[in-house]
Amino acid sequence: MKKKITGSLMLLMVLALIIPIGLNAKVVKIGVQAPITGKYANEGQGIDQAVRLIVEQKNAQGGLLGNKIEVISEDDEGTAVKAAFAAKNLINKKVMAVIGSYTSTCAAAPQKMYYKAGVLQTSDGTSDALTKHAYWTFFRNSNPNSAEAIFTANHFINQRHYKKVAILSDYSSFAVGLGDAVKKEIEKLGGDVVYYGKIKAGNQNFTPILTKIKSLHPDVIYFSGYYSDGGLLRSQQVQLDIKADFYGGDANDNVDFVKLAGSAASGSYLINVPTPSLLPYDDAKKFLADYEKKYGMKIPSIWTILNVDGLRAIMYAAEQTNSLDTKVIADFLHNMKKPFPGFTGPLSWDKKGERIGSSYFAYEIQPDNSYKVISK
Amino acid sequence: MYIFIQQVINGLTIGSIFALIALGYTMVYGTMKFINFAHGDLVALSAFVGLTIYTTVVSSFSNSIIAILISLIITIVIISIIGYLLERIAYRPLRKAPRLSAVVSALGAGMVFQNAIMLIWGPNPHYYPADIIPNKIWHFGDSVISLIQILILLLSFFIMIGLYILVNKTRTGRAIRAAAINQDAARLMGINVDAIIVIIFALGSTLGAVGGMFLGMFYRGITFNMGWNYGISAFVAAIIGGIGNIPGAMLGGIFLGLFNSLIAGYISSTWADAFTYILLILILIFKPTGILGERVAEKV
Amino acid sequence: MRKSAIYKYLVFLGILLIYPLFSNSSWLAIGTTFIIYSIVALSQDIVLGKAGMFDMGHAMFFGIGAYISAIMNTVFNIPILWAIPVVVLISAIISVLMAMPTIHLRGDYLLVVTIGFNIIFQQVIKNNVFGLTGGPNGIFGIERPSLFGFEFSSDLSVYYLAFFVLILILIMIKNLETSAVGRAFHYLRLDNLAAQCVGINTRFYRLFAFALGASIASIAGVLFAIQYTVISPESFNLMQSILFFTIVIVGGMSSIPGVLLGTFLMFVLPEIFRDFNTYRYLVFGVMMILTMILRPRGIIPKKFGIIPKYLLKDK
Amino acid sequence: MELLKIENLTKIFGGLVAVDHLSFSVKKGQIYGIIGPNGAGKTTVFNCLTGIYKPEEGTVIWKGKDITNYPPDKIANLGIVRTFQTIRLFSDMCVAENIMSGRNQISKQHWYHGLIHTPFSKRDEKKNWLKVKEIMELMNLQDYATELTKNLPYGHQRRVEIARALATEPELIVLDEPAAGLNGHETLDLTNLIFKLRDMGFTILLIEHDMNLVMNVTDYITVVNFGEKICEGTPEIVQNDPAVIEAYLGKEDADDEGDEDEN
Repeated sequence: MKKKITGSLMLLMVLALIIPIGLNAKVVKIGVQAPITGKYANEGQGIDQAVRLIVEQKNAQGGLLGNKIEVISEDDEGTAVKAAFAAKNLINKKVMAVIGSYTSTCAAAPQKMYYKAGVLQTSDGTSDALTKHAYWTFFRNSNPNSAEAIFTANHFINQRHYKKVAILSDYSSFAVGLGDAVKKEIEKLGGDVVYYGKIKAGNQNFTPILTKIKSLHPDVIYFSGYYSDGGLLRSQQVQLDIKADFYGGDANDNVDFVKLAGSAASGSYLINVPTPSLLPYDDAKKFLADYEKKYGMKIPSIWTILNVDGLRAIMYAAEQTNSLDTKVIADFLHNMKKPFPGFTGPLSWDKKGERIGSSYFAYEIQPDNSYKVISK
Repeated sequence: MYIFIQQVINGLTIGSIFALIALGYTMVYGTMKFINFAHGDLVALSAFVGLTIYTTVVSSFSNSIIAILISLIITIVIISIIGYLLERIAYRPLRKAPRLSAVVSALGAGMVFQNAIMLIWGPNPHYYPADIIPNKIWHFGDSVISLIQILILLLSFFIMIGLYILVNKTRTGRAIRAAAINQDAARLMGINVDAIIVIIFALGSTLGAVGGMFLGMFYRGITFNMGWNYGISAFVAAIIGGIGNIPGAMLGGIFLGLFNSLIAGYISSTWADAFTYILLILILIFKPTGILGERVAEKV
Repeated sequence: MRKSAIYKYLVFLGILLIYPLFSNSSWLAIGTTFIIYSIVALSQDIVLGKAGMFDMGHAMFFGIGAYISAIMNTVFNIPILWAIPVVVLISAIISVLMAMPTIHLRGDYLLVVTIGFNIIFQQVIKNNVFGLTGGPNGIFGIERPSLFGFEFSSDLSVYYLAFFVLILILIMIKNLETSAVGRAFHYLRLDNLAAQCVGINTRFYRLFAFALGASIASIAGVLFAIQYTVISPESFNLMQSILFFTIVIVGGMSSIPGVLLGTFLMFVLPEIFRDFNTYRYLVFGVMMILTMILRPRGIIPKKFGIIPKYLLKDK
Repeated sequence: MELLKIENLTKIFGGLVAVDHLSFSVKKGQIYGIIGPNGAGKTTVFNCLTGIYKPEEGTVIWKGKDITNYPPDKIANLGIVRTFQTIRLFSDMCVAENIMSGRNQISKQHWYHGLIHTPFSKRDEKKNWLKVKEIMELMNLQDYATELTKNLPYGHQRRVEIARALATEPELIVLDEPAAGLNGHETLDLTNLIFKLRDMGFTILLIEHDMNLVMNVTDYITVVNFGEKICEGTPEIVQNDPAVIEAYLGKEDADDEGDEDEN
């Protein structure tokens, strides 16, 4: 009996490993590599859904250069190892371009594979490391940490005239990168960073570190991590009666920040490129409405739209060059004379794949939870 | 000084929630001698169930406090039933099996809970409404304490007193203690050990459900994977106190909460975890069965 | 070893040998990682399955191997294969230092201590100590090795490198099983006191098992760094440790086929069912419970009672 | 020649004095018995002697060397090996593997032989297995070589435990109630076995409740009650000692089950 079990399990192993995966296609394939499960699941599922919506709309208009577009999604679970597997799968399925991933780590891990396979990659990852290698396949659709840090420091020191700054980040590569950069820029402008610490994402209890910060009497608390912790930080700051302004970095710009912070959200500040609801463009508004109509929920964040913009720029380039050759598309994107009008503003890239120009805003959250722009 | 007082208040609040959850680990360990790794995820599940019930019933009550009490009771009932089913399905068949099999079964059950939450409520965080407990703050000099913190401290205190009386002063409690020392002997003395185990799972789930809803009310945001963090912390608290030892879990929870606060406040938040676990390891090196110890009888 | 057992191993290794012929590059990567994870699981089995110590922080040693070799390679430009002896030595020393004060703890307390070490390790690498570990980003740009002029630059060559190491480890574990040391592990797991009373220095053997498990896991860590050329902290966190722990229990403690099958079920199976994205881990949890209920000693439990033939001859 | 000498041994559990300044000595080649009613502290003496408990006071001297507070494995290495009142075998393993455990301290293999076999280690393996075979034949266990010990009848398990002790090549064998749980026939076999072991040159120290067995096999007896020695001497002397009779009177009937006292 036992032998049979062992034998059949072995057979299963063999079969499973040899399952052929071959799809030949007359369609253009677009890959989505995103954290569909795991702790960033809502962002990952948002990217997946938004890409599918764009593609559906494009197919309804006759597809890309007459070809039908097919979306292939791979879950990277927010970890580098799974990101590598996901990327291999996408490469094998012969996708032309990959949208994602959401986190810098998962975008960085397979970067070289996409480069070697000549697959275009567009990600919202903001880690400066992503454009270090200047792979021709890579296009960042957001702005890097360094740009945001310069804006933040300038805003703090020259516009708000803060003297003492407390900086918090979590342990993610993105937040540490942004936190480090902001600290550096603030010190460059002569500001005093009285505290720089890290919180553990998802820990929820931040009162110890906030109490510590309270004793240092900073003018402002800046948090470079994600909304899920930022909202709680703000709420516990108010609860502990700490009289300092609260600024969240771009990853705090999520509808859930306000929900978490509750009444404390009012009077806190965020720094980001324009939020979805503030996007001034009509086609962006229409897309947001379409998304809400189709999926019955709001788009999770600006990151979703940035990723969608990456995809739209690639499709635009294919149509302009009348080519599906990734090299041709990349060359076009690197040398655009006239930027492509994206949902999130004009898009164009330098040779390293860095998105040119940045349009950061500082917002104050109003009592009715709307945003008021205080600095552009 | 106010910083210290503030850190103590912070630590006591989170510590009493740790203690409530740690009791669930310790009671199961006491009788069944295995770590119920699914307990943390059960706590997360109760936070979600509690919120759903609250949003359903809140409109029927004028007072949100009554609504939250009603939801708490319903949640306790539901989670206790789930706790019972967990024991019945995933653990009872393994009573005679090697202990590690039950541990793996518990890990599997935790995975089921976590993913079930994600499938039912979605991957996005959910939020307890901000107005459940009035947002009231008292000042002592520069230290502050909020109404919700006072409520958590008081309720946890009374629950733990109640549990202590139940275990030490009642017939059921005596049976629980007897089953913890020796199941076979207890059975011979006419104690229905199966029933005791059901009671223990129901009690542990009840405490976990209270802890889960406290978390929701205090921090508001709840996520499908939150159970893991609290589970590990509470489990560590149970170990520090001496696993299987009920006052030990209470002490361990409070101790861990305070320690976390003071470390993050006075030494380094960046290394808070490392300090916590170094402390844990040191405690175990010098007190190999936790602060209050565990009853271990090795037959020679 | 019985003949039938030898055939089974030959079949298994034969499948692994020709497997790359049938797989595309993503399945080749999964195959390579399967082999690497198998090595880690086998090393976890030495500690948990054979010597019976509840080690739930084994991914730490896997990580130590990966990190030390990556640092040596990227910072000091030392070819990564040269890192192996250093890695083995360092992880053996670290494991012994860790285990000396804690090894006497009873099962569950040791389990918590090892969880604690794993979490401390995570914090150390995430905090980018001495600027070497790269913080949460991890380490990029690890170079693949070359040996006697042969470059292990292709994924296929890395697969066979890992395969070769797996064979060595399997032979070593077979040797362990038929030696005084290996039997001592079993004795102390089954009854520590009885083992001591027949003169077995159980403390020494526990430390040795720990050091051996740590060293092998760290070799797997080097392979991991070679395969991915990028390493980051979450590949070595507590969830990974729990995975390796579960592999051993599900497969069957101290049973080599069990551990290999466990690795397959716990690691490869979820990859096969990728298409079921959101549901697969729910089903997976149910499967874990069911497996334990149906086969509480693991799917392929260890068989004892295999002794040399010359003991049976004149029966 | 005095092989083992115990002086003023005292062990206290909480407030209870389990062993109270007990002294006795065992000569080479003797079969030495320790008897006493339930709860008298006999097993505690053995546990102190074999390093499982640390005594509060007193010394254990082995061949002139103070071995008090040595760990159990060190004591076994020196040639003192014990059996347990509640049999402690490696129950998932077979008879031969159980006996082989005793060869661990004889084996010359080094730690690295666990990784790589050399001609030396292979010879060493073979030598030790053959010795196991020899012991199995001696103990009439060869038919059960590959049987898992948990499947064996109780009497056989006892024999395996003694065989395992023999495999360590000890000088002193300490038997903790070897007849407990055995039927009359098995007890008789045991008696013969004990004599056989003595003839082979082993010294034997045993605790026993079975008076017949004790009186038949032992050369010298120490009687313990409430942790204290109340009498010692040859079986004839002990049997007629009034203190012993008093200690045992009225207790005899309750004494047949093992003593669970200090566990």
